[in-house]
Amino acid sequence: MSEMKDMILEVAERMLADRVTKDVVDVLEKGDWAKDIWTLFKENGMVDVALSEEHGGAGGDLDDLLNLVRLTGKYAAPIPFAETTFANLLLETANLAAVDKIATYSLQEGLILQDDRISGTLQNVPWARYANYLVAFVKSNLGVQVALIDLGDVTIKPSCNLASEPRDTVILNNASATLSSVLSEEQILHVQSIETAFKIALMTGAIEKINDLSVQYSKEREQFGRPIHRFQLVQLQIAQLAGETAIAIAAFNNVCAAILANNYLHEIAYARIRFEDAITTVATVSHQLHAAIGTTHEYALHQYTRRLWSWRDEGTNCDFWSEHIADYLLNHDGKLWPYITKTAETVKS
Amino acid sequence: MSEMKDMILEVAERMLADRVTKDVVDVLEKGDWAKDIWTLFKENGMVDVALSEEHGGAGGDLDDLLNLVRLTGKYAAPIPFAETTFANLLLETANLAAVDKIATYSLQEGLILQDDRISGTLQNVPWARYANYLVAFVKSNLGVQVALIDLGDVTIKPSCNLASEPRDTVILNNASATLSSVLSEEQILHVQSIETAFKIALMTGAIEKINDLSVQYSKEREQFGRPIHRFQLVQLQIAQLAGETAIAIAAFNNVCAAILANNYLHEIAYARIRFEDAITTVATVSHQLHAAIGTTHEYALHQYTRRLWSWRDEGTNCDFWSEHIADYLLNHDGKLWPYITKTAETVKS
Amino acid sequence: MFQLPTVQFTEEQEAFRLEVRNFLQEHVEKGTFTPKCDSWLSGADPAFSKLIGEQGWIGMTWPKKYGGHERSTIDRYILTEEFLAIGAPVAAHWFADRQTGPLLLRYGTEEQKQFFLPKIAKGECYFAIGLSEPNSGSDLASVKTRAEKVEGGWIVNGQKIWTSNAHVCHYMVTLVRTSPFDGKNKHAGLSQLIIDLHAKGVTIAPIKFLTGEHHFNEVFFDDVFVPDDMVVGEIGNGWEQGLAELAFERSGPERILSTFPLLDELIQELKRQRNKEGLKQATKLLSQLWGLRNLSIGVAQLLESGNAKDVAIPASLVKAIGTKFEQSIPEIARLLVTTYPKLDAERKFDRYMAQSILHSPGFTIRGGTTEILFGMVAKGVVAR
Amino acid sequence: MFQLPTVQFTEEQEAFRLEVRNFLQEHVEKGTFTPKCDSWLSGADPAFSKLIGEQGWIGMTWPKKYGGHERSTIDRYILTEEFLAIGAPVAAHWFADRQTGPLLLRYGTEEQKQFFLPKIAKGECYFAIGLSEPNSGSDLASVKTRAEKVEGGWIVNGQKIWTSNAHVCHYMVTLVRTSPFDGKNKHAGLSQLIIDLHAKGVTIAPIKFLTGEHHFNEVFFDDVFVPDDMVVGEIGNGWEQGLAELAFERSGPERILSTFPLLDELIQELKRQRNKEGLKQATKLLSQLWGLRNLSIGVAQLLESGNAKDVAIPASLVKAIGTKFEQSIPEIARLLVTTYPKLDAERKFDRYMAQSILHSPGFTIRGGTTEILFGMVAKGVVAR
Repeated sequence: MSEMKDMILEVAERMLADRVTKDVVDVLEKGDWAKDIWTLFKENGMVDVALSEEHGGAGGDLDDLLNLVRLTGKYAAPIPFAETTFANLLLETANLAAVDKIATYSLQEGLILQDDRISGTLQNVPWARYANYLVAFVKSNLGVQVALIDLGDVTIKPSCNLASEPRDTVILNNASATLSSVLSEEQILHVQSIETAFKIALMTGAIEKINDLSVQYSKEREQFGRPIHRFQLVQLQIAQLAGETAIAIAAFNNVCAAILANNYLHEIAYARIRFEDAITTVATVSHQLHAAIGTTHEYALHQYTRRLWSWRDEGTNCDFWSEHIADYLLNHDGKLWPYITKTAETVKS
Repeated sequence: MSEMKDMILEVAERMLADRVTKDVVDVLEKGDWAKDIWTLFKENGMVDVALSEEHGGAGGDLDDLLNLVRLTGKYAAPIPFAETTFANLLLETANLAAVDKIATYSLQEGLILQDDRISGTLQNVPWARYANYLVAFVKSNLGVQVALIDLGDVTIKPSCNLASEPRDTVILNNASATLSSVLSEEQILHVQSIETAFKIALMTGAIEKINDLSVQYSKEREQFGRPIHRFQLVQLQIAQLAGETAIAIAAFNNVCAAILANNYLHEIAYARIRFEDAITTVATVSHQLHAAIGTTHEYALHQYTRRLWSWRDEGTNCDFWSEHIADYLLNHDGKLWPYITKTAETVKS
Repeated sequence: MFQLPTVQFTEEQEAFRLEVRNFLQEHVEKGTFTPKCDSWLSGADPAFSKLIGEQGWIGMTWPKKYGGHERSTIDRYILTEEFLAIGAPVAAHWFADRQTGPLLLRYGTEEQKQFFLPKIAKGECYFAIGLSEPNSGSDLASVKTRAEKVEGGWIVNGQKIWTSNAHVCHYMVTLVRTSPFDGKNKHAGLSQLIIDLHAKGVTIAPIKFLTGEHHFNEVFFDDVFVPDDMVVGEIGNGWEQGLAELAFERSGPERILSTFPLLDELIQELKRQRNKEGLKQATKLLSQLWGLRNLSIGVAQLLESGNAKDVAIPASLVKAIGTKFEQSIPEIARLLVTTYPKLDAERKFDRYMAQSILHSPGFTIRGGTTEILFGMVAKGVVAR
Repeated sequence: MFQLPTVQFTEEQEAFRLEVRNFLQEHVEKGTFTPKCDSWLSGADPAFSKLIGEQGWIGMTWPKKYGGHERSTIDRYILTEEFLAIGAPVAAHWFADRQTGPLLLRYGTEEQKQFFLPKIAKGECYFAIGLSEPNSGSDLASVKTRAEKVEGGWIVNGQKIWTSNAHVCHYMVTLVRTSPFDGKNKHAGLSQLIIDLHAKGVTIAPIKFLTGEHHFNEVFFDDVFVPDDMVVGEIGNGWEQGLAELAFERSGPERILSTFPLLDELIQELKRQRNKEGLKQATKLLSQLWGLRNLSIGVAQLLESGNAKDVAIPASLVKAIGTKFEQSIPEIARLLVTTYPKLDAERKFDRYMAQSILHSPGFTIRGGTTEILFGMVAKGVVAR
């Protein structure tokens, strides 16, 4: 954990808390986004956190960046922050220069490289309509490479996820690109795990916010003459939310610690798998606690539950990691406990 | 539903309620069983219910018998009633004469027929040590036949299930037997479904009893100065138990109705699959409601929860039926709704 | 208390089911409507409701002299199942058919029956249900909307909230306070009035659903005059009448089948993919549906035989367990078939997923929360 | 309130873990003990406890002058994990090590510390915990066992129940009422006494567990004399002292790992069967374990740094969620590997299944029911 962390995070949280009101989040539904908040993040160097200095970085470690991403999740900030910063990390991993404008990424299969030109269609690319660059995996007969593609003259069909976040179709037809050398399998897995860590950060933020909203509501709302938190069944709901929130935050913090210790793959995999239950429980229980009011557009709860419902099916998802772990277990001898405790057998990979 | 049903059931329930006390159920743990109750059932013709007259039957339909089995489940009667009556049905299906003494059965694979002699080992045969006859599937190169085997001079190793009910190992070494002709696949499936209906009957009875015990306890037990049923979290438990009990009883009654209507296979399959959840919920919730007292040997709850935990893994189980239904769905065209409503497509089989 | 009748459908009933099914299928193919999940709440289509009325499928169990068809509860059950299973837009006439008709038949005046029931049965007259108020939530007895007696009628002031489809309805059966609140007997002094939603002083304001859709409303009453002949039943008896009304809405197939179109697509996808392991796991959902349907049909049959007093507990159980089942379908479906849920997706499965996920928070809240229902069940069970 | 420290084990800690693991493995192979599920409650073996004491593995964190070893909380955490993961019979010394030691270190007199702690650390002196009484259940403040002051000590009359392993213990820390019950302040007037379980007037009667096993007891006190020097802490302060004692027992690995031997066998079976689909589904269990372990270790680290006041909520969460996890393992395992659970089965998997199923009802009850814990968590969260 870098020393600047507390300071950066404090500044960022203040900016978000002050500016990202319910109405600001809603602008996505009107086909707009929060350019001013993006500018502020950019001017404060937050978009460059965790980039190496040679790539124009502003210092800070990856866990600082992940904590910033968590905050954008906590406030549902309608800016392409996770996308741009991850795209730059992806460029860096591939030994390409970072970009200074809005970027998005895709790790999907679907782009083919032929004669240094790229063709193919990508579904559900986050923020593509607003992004200047797309950083994507492309496949050639050599293997997987990273391509930096200018989105200037590319066909983009707008669409959105359940939370009204831009998820666009990008159609490439012999597009030119800057290309990296071929990635190793290890590099690909690294990229997939860091992408997952970004999602974990976003989800952790949203879960925290849902928990806050729910506790607050349970104190304000009265039924049968008393605040609802006095009823045992509401207490059960509050406790379930507290449990999932505590587990999510601990999982996120351990992911950050594991990344710093450079032994992160299984920590990320298990955190991501665990978030499936967390999301179902948190979304279901928080809506039940809020009852009717929580189903209205006017109240903010859905801005977070809809994001959780969207994010869980995007990118490198739970199924990918279950599959990865199942393969790992099948191909490694030994009992379970040494593996869980990361002793005797190493789980680095 | 035959007219004699109400009368038989009333008599049987009175006998069981009067005689099968907690201590009587406990005799199994001391290596004994309730011979006197068996004699009573026998003398009252209950063991012969639903057998055809040519086989010495006492009248009554299969649903009468299933309701008797449900009662033996409700009182955890330590007698081989379900086993003997099912063994006789099995003989009848195979066109063999019913037997007049204690019988048990096995539908397991494992017995081989060679030169009219039977060899093989069967695990977990219910009540074998007390039974005079074993009715079992045997395999030859012709197919599956039903064998009636005298257990008089056969090696039996006693063992028991989680509920201390006799589940013995039977070792046959060139044993002689009365053999049926080869069963059709349809006959085998019929036998498996009726066996499952017997289990459903037993489980329904046990669930009813657990529900009764729990409601009663919630009225008697006080905490913090009031009966525990006044607490919302206990009400939640009571309601969960009521829900599973209502669903179990409705499922059982529909199984009986479907058997009488001779269109029972899917009804039995879905009832059995549904009982998996019912058992987990009923056992977990009832123990939680009872707290410490329910974990003691002295209190009767465990006599029923241990039976549910045992029965669910015995005989033609949930996995068999999920597999059967999955195959059915794969091999039949058409949408789901006509299948669920048993219209347009027929689900007879 | 858990013994319900079993039902084997007759040949006539099976034939009726097929008649409805074929009719609906035909209209899907014609493009009359697009199937979707949760269509009984979110699919309000007056043209479709008129079509259904023409078929004689509204007010099916009511006397012929009021425009009804004197069919059995089971026939109506079958009809409702078919609407929900295909995802037909029945929301416009839903509450009038399910609740207002039976209410008026039981408590209404002869004039009310003659005036309203035939119009409802034609699919031309829709009713909203005015129960909840801001801050009342599950505590319905805390109603504050008040009606004051004047010459020839009542003057109503106050506000209702969460009123489904009030913006397409003509009238609202409204629970109002006709005598001052009595802390010792909260249920006294309540009455039911039929309020013309186009009357002077009525304002309807949309409450957008979390998807942005408009199903719910706030309805404000500002000195609205309601003539005496629009009082339902007896003044002061509104609580009891309202409870009777609620019994009709607890155990119907709409508490089990709101996300059935998704379940259907799930099974179709698994069959297309020849995914036997997935089908095996899906049998668990089918077994839950099977079990709930047995229970729900049993309750309907018990109501048919007029044995309404044993119905309360199993009816509440159907709703409490059934709505959780509806809610669980998308959560399990996404584990069995890879999906990217999207409201405008090309693949039906992804579209139904999106509809189901976004609507599911409402299932266990509307018409009495699961918590309230479980409490009622427990109290009922303990009281025996 | 949910921010817990993360822990990366040091090389010394990893080495210690391996030392413990090898020692235990060796003794399994020698036949010193047979691994089983829920061994920390059901496996009382004084010979094994002495062996552990000889290793210096009881009272690990206590001062050396009292026979302790001045190791860290994390070392003790690692040790406990290894005991539970392999299923070692640590029940005899368990409560003395986990609760009595810390209690005496905090509230005991110098004489008490010198007399009891070294014996406990040797694995030769076992303590039972006397809290529950008939009809007290979750309402611990309703304690009725009373102590009356006499010359040089106290005369105790009353009864404790659910006392784990009292029949193998030497002493019991007993919560008694030393002043009459005050309805307005139920928690006042309670005190903790150390009662010699072999003293005159003490009767211990077994309460058979549902399997027939003997873990629990009723303990009766009939005019039992307890000398003044056996009072723990202050007279009248028993409630507060007791609560502090409970904090030590909430978040340990014994709330997560009681059925770990079964989980281990499940994964081994699935690997043997090359069942990848089953392993994929089992990763869900592993992810729950992983998440709970992060939380539990975080709480241990927070206790190590002395920051005990932030511990209550996460500690209760570990117990509430962890014990449900333990309970769920057999229910999920049987869906992935075909089993016939039997206490005397040949296959380990079937045996561990039987042990886990039969013991699991106790997990979410002992040491505070899930319901009570969830209520405490909610009240704590709301109070912030």
